[in-house]
Amino acid sequence: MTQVSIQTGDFDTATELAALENCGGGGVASFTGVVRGDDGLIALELQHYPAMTLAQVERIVEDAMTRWPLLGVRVIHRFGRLEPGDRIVFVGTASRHRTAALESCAFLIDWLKSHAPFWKKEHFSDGEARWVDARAEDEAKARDWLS
Amino acid sequence: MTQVSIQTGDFDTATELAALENCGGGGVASFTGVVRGDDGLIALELQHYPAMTLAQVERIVEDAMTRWPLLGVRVIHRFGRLEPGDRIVFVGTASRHRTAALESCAFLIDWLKSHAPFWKKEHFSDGEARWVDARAEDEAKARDWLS
Amino acid sequence: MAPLNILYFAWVREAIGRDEEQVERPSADMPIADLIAMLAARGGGYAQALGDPDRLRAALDQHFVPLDTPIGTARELAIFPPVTGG
Amino acid sequence: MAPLNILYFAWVREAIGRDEEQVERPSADMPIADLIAMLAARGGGYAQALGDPDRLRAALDQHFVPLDTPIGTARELAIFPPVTGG
Repeated sequence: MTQVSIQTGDFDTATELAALENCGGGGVASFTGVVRGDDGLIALELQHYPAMTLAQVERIVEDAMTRWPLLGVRVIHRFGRLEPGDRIVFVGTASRHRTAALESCAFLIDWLKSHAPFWKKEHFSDGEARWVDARAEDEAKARDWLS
Repeated sequence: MTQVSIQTGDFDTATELAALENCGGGGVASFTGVVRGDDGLIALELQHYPAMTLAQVERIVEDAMTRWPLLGVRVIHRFGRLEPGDRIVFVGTASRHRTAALESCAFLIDWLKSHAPFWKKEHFSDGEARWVDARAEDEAKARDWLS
Repeated sequence: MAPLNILYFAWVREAIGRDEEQVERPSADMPIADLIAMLAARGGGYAQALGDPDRLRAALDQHFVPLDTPIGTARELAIFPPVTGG
Repeated sequence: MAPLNILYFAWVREAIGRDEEQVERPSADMPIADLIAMLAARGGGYAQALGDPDRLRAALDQHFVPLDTPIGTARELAIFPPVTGG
């Protein structure tokens, strides 16, 4: 069972975890990302390239399935306007082996957080807003992944 | 926020994750262990040393808190009789940094699954029952941890 | 032949003031960078968004490609800043 | 001085048929292994559970210790197979 959703709405981690627990494996690992309200941030605006995002995320999920013996993978990524405390991303993996579940979860969230085709704009309480710059090292890694 | 429970009853992962999401960090990692019904297993009986288990788990949680910048740690371990599909263990960690959350979660579940003072008896559908033997490599690691 | 559809994202979109447009198809051997230079020459938001190609990345038909890649027969060209992840 | 409380776990508990008992306190310098040998000498389930010390581990007052550790003034001795984790 693999499922990828790129959506504006929130999600229910309990529902997602329950589905993964029912995959018959011994372990379910998950990572949930939450928007932080650092430095007066009041909102995060996520833009993405719809025709590309889903295909790329599905490709990295397939990649994870070949690297680890997984029974289930669930990826949810939100876009649009999010506020501090809002869930932004969920990755859940199920496997017979805890190491496979944990490592693949880390692999997927790592890719999503640095290489997925999203652009982020930060809005601050003083009215300022700025697009987040890509970090050079992330760009270098992204080239490796996508080449 | 750190909390450790050693209990017979089931737990609600959604409640636990929500509490961790509210720790103010950017990421929550979790691992949920589920009893597998391999080889005709119909029940797993977990015995533990109550005066020791809680103290040791709390010690390893403190250890994790010094190794990683964590905002919250939640550990739940069940004992008694469990059946295939039952949740047996939950580890959740919250941090500003996804790597810290994921690594500490892996560290804690690794310790729990191999070194926590539990003994497991497997009951099979053919009426057989046997105590699970410790693996030699786990014992060697346990000595490192606990010395 | 069909015109080329161009998509813009993030601050490129904001500066240009539109999220997509169609342009007359350039010759197949024209590198993306040359088309970007032609668009930047329109001035205004285009110059602002596309004047410094070092800050830009591109995708042809939903595949990341270097800016010296010829446009070929692609139907869709996307121009954007480096992705910042989710 | 108070008697020594002994706890048994897993198949040690099953073979002996009890989860704890109190014994007269041995001298402080007696190693755990010697007490285990004395208990095994009771025969029956004790011999079965405690006859092969290589299969046993121990804790004094809730701390894992090697079997050659003197019992000292500990209040609680636990005898069990190697832990198998959760």
